[in-house]
Amino acid sequence: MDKQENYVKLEFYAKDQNVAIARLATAAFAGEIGFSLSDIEEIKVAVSEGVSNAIIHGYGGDESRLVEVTLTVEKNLFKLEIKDDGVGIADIKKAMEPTYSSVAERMGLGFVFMESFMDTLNVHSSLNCGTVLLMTRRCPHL
Amino acid sequence: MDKQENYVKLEFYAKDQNVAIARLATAAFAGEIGFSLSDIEEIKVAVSEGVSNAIIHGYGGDESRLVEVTLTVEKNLFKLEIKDDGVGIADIKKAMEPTYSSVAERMGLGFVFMESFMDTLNVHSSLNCGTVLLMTRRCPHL
Amino acid sequence: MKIEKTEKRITVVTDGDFDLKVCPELKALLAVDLKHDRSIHVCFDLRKTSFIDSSGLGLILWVYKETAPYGGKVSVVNVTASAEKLFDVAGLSRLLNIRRKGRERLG
Amino acid sequence: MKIEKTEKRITVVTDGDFDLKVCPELKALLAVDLKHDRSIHVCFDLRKTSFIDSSGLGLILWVYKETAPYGGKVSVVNVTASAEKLFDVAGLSRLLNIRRKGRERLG
Ligand SMILES: Nc1ncnc2c1ncn2[C@@H]1O[C@H](COP(=O)(O)OP(=O)(O)O)[C@@H](O)[C@H]1O
Ligand SMILES: Nc1ncnc2c1ncn2[C@@H]1O[C@H](COP(=O)(O)OP(=O)(O)O)[C@@H](O)[C@H]1O
Repeated sequence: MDKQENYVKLEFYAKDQNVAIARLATAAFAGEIGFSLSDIEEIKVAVSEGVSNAIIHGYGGDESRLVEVTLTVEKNLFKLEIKDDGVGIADIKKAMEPTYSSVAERMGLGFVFMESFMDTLNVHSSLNCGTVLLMTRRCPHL
Repeated sequence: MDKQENYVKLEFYAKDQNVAIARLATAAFAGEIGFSLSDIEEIKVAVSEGVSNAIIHGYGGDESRLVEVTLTVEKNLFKLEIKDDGVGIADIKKAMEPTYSSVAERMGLGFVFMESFMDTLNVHSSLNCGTVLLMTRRCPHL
Repeated sequence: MKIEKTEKRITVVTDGDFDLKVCPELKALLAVDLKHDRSIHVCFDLRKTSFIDSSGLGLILWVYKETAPYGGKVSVVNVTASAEKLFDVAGLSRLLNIRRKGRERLG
Repeated sequence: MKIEKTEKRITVVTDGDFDLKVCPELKALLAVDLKHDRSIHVCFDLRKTSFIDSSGLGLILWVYKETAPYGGKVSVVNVTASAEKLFDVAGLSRLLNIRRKGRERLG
């Protein structure tokens, strides 16, 4: 196997304290790939937004449900996948609009940050079946 | 769900750089429970020894194989499970003897450290089916 | 986390992660104070904050919305370059008084 | 990781994790040096080491075994309280010269 190729999957309860655990593991994974500290700060924001969304929106606070974060690196591409089996998104296009939020007190900037800080973002979702976010970012040339 | 109750599972390639990722995630998980910094240092050693063993002994360097680390806390008990589907251990009692190692250059102290730093250690293993380590440690009274 | 209050100002020093986990508690604490006086100056000092995301920004914006109509003020000081980028992308740099190195210190 | 050599001593300053990941490379580097002179003093300076486990200890013990019969010496300095416990449990405190705060510094 290629020295850089790697795979780490996390599965955890939809609890707010686990956002930090997902973030730390993702930061360590990205650090191993050779991303710079400022790249890593951005990647931390992306994973944090995605996992927070799964917890708040996907599961609406039901902490017994599971969130999955899959980290892979292959052929110089870092992939970050975040999955929940929650309520899903009815209108993905609307959900991704800047400042749109279904929760009054939130800013509606989660997707904006994910798009700003990763190279690509794909959202797959269907009502009552959950949501999968797939983000990628090119690895630094070492 | 009880505020403290939690569950995080990691699954990753048997690569040496993933020992640090498992360690970081475990340290963060233990920190959330309220373990002190010196407790966390000990827990980091335990997870590090178990995961290193899965990589070196269980899979003998085949990096494409998967190691699983499961962290749970329930009713004031922290549980750390480390699983591989590798070669397994023929004689568990002998393997656990201090300074016994099947690899010349290793110290044979992995099990000693796991036993010293956790409250309990159980080893389940069968030849060619892999090894499961189950360790527990009482949570601090908060 | 540390909250210091004087008659004219509340200074919030968040430490570690300023994310989903800490927001509900901090919001509840601040809500009590803002009930008394919405024309106050709230200063978020991020010197000890290692991470902030849209949950943290959302809380800061909430304080802004609660206070601005009453003549209150919100400032954010000791912001790292990475965090500054978030405020910029969020368009909050125009609304709030954001400073890399804050002269406004706790204590 | 930083290795400094004088005629009588090799000082190894490991940084971050002194675990399974760094051991093979460090061992290969040291093997070259020890081939030249096994009566040397090897000093491991752990001031920048945030973590060590039995893989790291095993490397240190390997250096001891390679040098001791030839009059070499191994010392470990700037050891944290947590790391010291490992050396104690491993029974290495008797074999090696282990110090919490090292007078032996790099440079
Ligand atoms: N995992 C998810 N499950 C269900 N709905 C989601 C999920 N993620 C995002 N959404 C929807 O998309 C909207 C916009 O998300 P986002 O841009 O992150 O803003 P915010 O989290 O501040 O609401 C959310 O308000 C929610 O309605
Ligand atoms: N996951 C595992 N799979 C197979 N064998 C193992 C595993 N873990 C430990 N062993 C066996 O037990 C022995 C003792 O393990 P340990 O005390 O950790 O010492 P060391 O790793 O230094 O050899 C190992 O040398 C190996 O033979």
